Amino acid sequence: MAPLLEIQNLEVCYGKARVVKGVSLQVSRGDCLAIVGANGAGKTSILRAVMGLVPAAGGRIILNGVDLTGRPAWERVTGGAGYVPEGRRVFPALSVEKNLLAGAYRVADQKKVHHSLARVYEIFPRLQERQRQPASTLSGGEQQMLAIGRALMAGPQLLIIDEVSMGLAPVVVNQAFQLIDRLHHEGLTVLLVEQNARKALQVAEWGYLLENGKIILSGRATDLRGHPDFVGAYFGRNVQVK
Amino acid sequence: MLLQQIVNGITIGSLYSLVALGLTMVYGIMRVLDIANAGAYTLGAYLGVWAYTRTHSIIIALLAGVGGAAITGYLFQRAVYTPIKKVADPIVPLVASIGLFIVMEDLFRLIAGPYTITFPVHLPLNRLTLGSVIITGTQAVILLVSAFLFLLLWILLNKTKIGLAWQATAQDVETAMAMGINTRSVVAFAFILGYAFAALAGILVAIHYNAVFPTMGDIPSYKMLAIVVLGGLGNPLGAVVASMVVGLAEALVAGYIGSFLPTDAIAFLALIILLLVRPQGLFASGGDAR
Amino acid sequence: MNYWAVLATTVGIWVLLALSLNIITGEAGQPNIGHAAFFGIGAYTSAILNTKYGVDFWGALIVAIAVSALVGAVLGLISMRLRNDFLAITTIGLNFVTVAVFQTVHYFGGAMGIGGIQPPRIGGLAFGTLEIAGLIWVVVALVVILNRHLQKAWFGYALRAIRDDEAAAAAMGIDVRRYKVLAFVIGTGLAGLAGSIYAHFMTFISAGDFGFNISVTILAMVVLGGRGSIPGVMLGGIVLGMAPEVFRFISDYRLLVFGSILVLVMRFFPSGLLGQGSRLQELLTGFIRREGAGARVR
Amino acid sequence: MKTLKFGLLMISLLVIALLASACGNGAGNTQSGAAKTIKIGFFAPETGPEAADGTSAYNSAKLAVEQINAGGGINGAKLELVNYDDQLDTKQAVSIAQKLTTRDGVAAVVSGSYSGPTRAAAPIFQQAKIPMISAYAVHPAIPRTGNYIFQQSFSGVVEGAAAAEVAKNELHAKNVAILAIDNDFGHTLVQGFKQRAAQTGLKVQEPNWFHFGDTEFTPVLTKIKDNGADVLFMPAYAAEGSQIIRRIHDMGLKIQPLGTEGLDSTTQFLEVAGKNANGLVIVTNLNRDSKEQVVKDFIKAYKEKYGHEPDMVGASTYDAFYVLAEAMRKSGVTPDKIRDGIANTKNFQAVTGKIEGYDKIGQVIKPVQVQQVKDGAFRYFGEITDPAIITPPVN
Repeated sequence: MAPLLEIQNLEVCYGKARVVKGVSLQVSRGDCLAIVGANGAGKTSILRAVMGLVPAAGGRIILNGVDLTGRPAWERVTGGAGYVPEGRRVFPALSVEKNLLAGAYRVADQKKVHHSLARVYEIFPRLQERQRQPASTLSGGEQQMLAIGRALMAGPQLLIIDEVSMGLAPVVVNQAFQLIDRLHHEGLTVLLVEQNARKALQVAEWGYLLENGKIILSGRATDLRGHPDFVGAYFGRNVQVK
Repeated sequence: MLLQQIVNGITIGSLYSLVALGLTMVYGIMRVLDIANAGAYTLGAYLGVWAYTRTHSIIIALLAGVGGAAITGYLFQRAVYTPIKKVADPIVPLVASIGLFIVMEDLFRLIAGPYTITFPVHLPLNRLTLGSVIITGTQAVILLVSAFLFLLLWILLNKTKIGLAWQATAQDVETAMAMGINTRSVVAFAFILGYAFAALAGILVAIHYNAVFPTMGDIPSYKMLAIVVLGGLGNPLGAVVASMVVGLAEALVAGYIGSFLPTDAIAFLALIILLLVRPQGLFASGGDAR
Repeated sequence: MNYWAVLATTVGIWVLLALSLNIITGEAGQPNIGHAAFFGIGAYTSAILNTKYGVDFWGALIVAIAVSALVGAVLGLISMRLRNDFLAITTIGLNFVTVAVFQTVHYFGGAMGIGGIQPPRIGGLAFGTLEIAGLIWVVVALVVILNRHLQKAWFGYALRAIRDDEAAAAAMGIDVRRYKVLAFVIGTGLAGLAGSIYAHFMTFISAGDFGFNISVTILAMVVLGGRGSIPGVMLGGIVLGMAPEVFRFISDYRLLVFGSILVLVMRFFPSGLLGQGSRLQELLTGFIRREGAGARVR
Repeated sequence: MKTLKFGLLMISLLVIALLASACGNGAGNTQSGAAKTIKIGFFAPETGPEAADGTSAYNSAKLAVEQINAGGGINGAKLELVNYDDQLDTKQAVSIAQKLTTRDGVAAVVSGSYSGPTRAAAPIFQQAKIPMISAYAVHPAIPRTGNYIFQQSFSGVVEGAAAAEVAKNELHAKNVAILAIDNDFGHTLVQGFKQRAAQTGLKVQEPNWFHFGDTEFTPVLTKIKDNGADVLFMPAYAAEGSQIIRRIHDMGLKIQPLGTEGLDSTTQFLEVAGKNANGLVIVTNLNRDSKEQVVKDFIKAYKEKYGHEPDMVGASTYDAFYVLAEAMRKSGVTPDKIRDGIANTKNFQAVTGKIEGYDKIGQVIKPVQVQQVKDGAFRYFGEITDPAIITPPVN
C-alpha cells in the first residue's frame, strides 16, 4: 500500500539560505513518526513545506497519492492533513468555538462539523466550558488543546504536530503526549516534530534525526533511543536542551 | 441643543464609519494603508450618478457604483497590492496606493470634467421633530441605511463562513492557510467588500450633498486613516465606534467651542492624544467583530 | 537665467527635504508621512523671527533648525511607543495639526500667511535668485558630505541594523532609542533648514505650502529614488522636483503621469530606482557580468 | 521576467520623455514669427484641487483672446495667450512668473489663480516691470506689491461693507450671524462687514468660522439657530456655501442667507443647492440681467463655446483681458505703456460692472452688484454705488 505521506528530496530555502537539504521520508497509514533535532535543524521548515506554507525549492510532496508540490495550501487540508502549528497559533480574538469551526473550514457538510465538534468537546471538556471565550484568554495548555482540537475538526487522516511541548509546563507536556498517544492508538497517523526527543521517541514508532537540514539517522524509535550516534549527535550539539 | 448635537454627531459618524469600514476590512487582511480606497468612494459616486441620470433608478445606480468599485478593488489587489506585498516593507504599498489615488482623481477630472455634478435623488423622508430635536430627512436616511449596513456586515463577519475566514486570516494568515482557508480568495474578498463599502458610502454622501466632484475623496483619504487607527487598525467594530467618537467630537466642538481648529485636525488631535495614552488604539487590532 | 536659478532653488529645496527624510525613513526605517510639518515649522520659525523680531536670515536659520529638531526629538521619543503603521498615521496627524495651527492661530499670520520676509544678506549685499540657488546647493553638498560621513560611521551601521531588525540590533547592544531619536533630530533639523531657506526665498509663506501633499511628494522622492541610497534619493528629488516643469508639455496630464510613475515604480522597482538590491541596480551590474554568469535561478 | 521587461520599458519611456522635454522649452515657448503678436501671460490652477475654477478662468481667457483677435486685435496686432497651469502651488507660480518674464517675453500678465500663487508671482512681475492684473484673488497684499500689480476683483473689505449695507437697508436685519470661511477671503470680508455694521449700528454676532473642504454644517447651524439671528452673512465658496444653504433648508431654519461672490456660479453652486437657493441674496460683481451688450455677449458666447453658464471667476478673468486690450489700444503695447494704460482706465464698461478706475495702489473701483436667486437663477436685486462703500481702503 502506498504511504500516506511521501516526501522526496525536499529542499526549502529562505532567501539565499538553504535550510532543508534533500530530505526524503515516508509516513505509512497508522504510523506515528517523529522528526527530532536541535533548534534550527530545519524540522519546522519541513512541516511548513508539507502544509504548503513555504514553497518547496526542490523535491516533491505526495499526500494520499496526490502530488501537491506547488499546489495551494488548502489542498493539503482537503487531502487529509491536519496541522498543529508551532506555538499553537490559536486565533486570539476568535472564540474557542469559532477557532474550532475555522478548523472545519473545508468541511461543507454541517452534520459532519457538528459531529466533529461534539467529538472534540468530548476529548477536551475544558474547551466546551470555555466555548464562548476568546482564545486569547485561555492558558497555554488550554490553547494547545484548542490547537489540537482545531486540527481534528476536519477529520484528518494525518495529524501533523509541530513542537507540542514548547513553552508548556512539564505536567501539561505529559498530558499532551498522552493525548497524541491516544489519538494514534485510535488509528490516526501522526507526524511529530519535537525538540524534546526523549518524549517524542516514547510516543513515536519511527524516528528521524535531523541536523543542518539533513537526515543523519533514522529507524525504529526504540532502537534510536539507545543508539550512541543519536545520543552523541543530539545531546552533543544541543547545549540548550531542557 | 445637546441632544440635537448628539444626533448631528451620530449622523456624521455614520457617514465616516461607512468609509472607514471599507478601509479597515482591507487593512485587517493586507496590512496596507490603502489611500486608494477613497478613490473607490469617488468612483462609486461617479458611476452611481452616471447610471442614475440614464436610468433614474436608484437601485441601478447603487449596483453600478458598487459593482464598478468592487471590480476595481479586485483588479488593484491582483495587479498591484498582492505582487508588491510579497517583496517589500509597508511604505511601498502605501506609496503605490497614493499613486493609484492620484491617478484615479485625475482620471475623474479628465473624463467627467472639473465641475461638480449634481445627484438629484429626492429622498422620501420629511423632517421629523421629536421634542426639541429635529432629524432631517437626509439624516434619517443616513442613519437607517448605515444601521442596516452595519447589521449586514456584522452578520457577514460573524455568521457566515467567509466572515469566519476573514477574521481568521486577519488574525493569522499562515495558520488560516493551514486550516484550509483559501487566503487568496479572502484577500480578494476583503478588497471587493472594502471597495464596495467605500463606493456605497460615496453614493450616499453624493446624494446627501447633491454633489459629485473629482476631489471629493481628498478628505476621506486621510481622515479615515485617523479613524481606522483610533478604532484599532483592522477592527470593524472599533472603526464604527471611532467614527462615532470623531463625529460627536466634531459636532460638539462646532456647536459649543467654535472652530478653533479645522475639523480634520480635530480627528488627528484626538488620535495623537489617544495614541500617547493607549499606543494600541481604542481597541486591539484584528479583533472579533462583536 | 533667472528661471533656471529659480528652478535650481526649488529643486534644491526638494533634494534637501528628500535627503532629510531619508535619514529618518530610509536609514532608520521609521515611516514619516508628515515631513512637511517640520519643513513648515522651520519656515514659520524663521519667518516670525525675521518679520516680528528683526532677526536676520542667518540667526533665524539656526533657531529654525533648533526648533524643528526639538519637535522632531519629541516625535522620535513618541515613535518608541508606537508600532510602524501607527507611527505613520501619527506623522500624518502631526502634519495636519501643524498646518491647522499655522492657519488658525493669529500669531502665525493665520489665514493671511506671513509676508515681507527679508531675503538673506551678507553685509550690505541682499541675495538675489542666483545667490539663493547657490546657497541651497552648497547646503545640499554639505548635507551629502555629512550624510556620507554618518553612513560610514558607526551611526549608519546602527541605523541600518535598526531598520533591518530592531530586536536583533538591541540584542547586539545598540542603543536603539538613542539612534532612533538622533535620526529624527537630524532629519527634522535639516527639514527645518530647508524651511528657513524656503521662507526667505519666497518672502511670503502660508500654511498651505506645508500641507500633506508636500509630505507625500517628499516621501515619493525618497521611495522612488531608493530608501537609504544618497544618490538614489537625490535622483528622486531631482526627477520629481523638476517633473512639474518638465511635464508642462502635457499640461493637462501632469498629475496622471506623476501618479502613474509612483504606481509603476513601486510595482516593478519596489526598492526604488537606486535602492539596495533594486532591479535596476542589479540589472546594471548584471549587464557587465552577464557573459559567463550562466543561467541564474530566480 | 515579463513584468521586469514591462517595468524597464516604462522607465525608459519616462527617461525619454524627460530628455525630450528638457530639450524643448515647454508649453510657453512659441515662436514670435509674425511680428505683430503681443504675448499675454496667463496662469491658473487648471489641474489639481481647484481645477474647476482654474478651468473656468482658462476657458474665459481663451474666449477673450479669441474675440479680441476676431475683432481686429490691438490695432492690427494679434494677442497670443501664453498659458500655464500652476496647480495651486506657490512654488510653481514662482517658476511660471520667471518663465513668463525672462523667457516668454510677455507684455502683460493676467493671474487666473487664487491668492497664494498670485501673491507669490506678483513680486517677480513687479521686479521685471511687467504689469499683472489679478483677476479674482482677493488678498489685500497683492495690489500692494507695487505699481505694476492691479487687482480686478473687489477688495474683500469693499465687498464685506457692501454686504453689511444690503443687510441693513434691503434685508432690514436686526441681528446678523456670520458663518465664514477661515481664509484670506473670509477674513477680509468679515472685516469689511463688521466695520460697516459698526458704523451703521447693525447688531452682529461673533463670527463662526469653517474651513475649506468642510461638508457638514448642521452642528454649527444648530448653534446659530439657538442664538436667534434673522440674517446669516456667509462669505463662502460654492462647495461649502451650497451645503450651508441645503442644511438651512433641511433644518427648517428661518433665516435670510446673504452670500458673496464666492457663490456666484451656476454649475458649482446653484445646481447643487437646487431649490433651496431661492431667495438667497449675494453681493458680487456680475449682473446677469445687465442691459449692457458686453454682458449679454459674454454670457451667450461662453455658453455656446463651453456648454454651461459662465461664473464670476470666468467673468472676472474675461474682463482682465479686456482691460488690458483697452489699455493697449489707448496707451501702447510695451509693458510700461500698458501699465500706464491700466492705471488710467476710466469708466470702462466691463462684464463685471462699470470700472470707474484703479486707485493709486492698483485696486479696482467699481459698483457692487446685488443679486437674488429666483427660480434657480441669479437675478438683479440692486447695485451699490455709494463711493463711501466702494472705494477700497488704501492702508
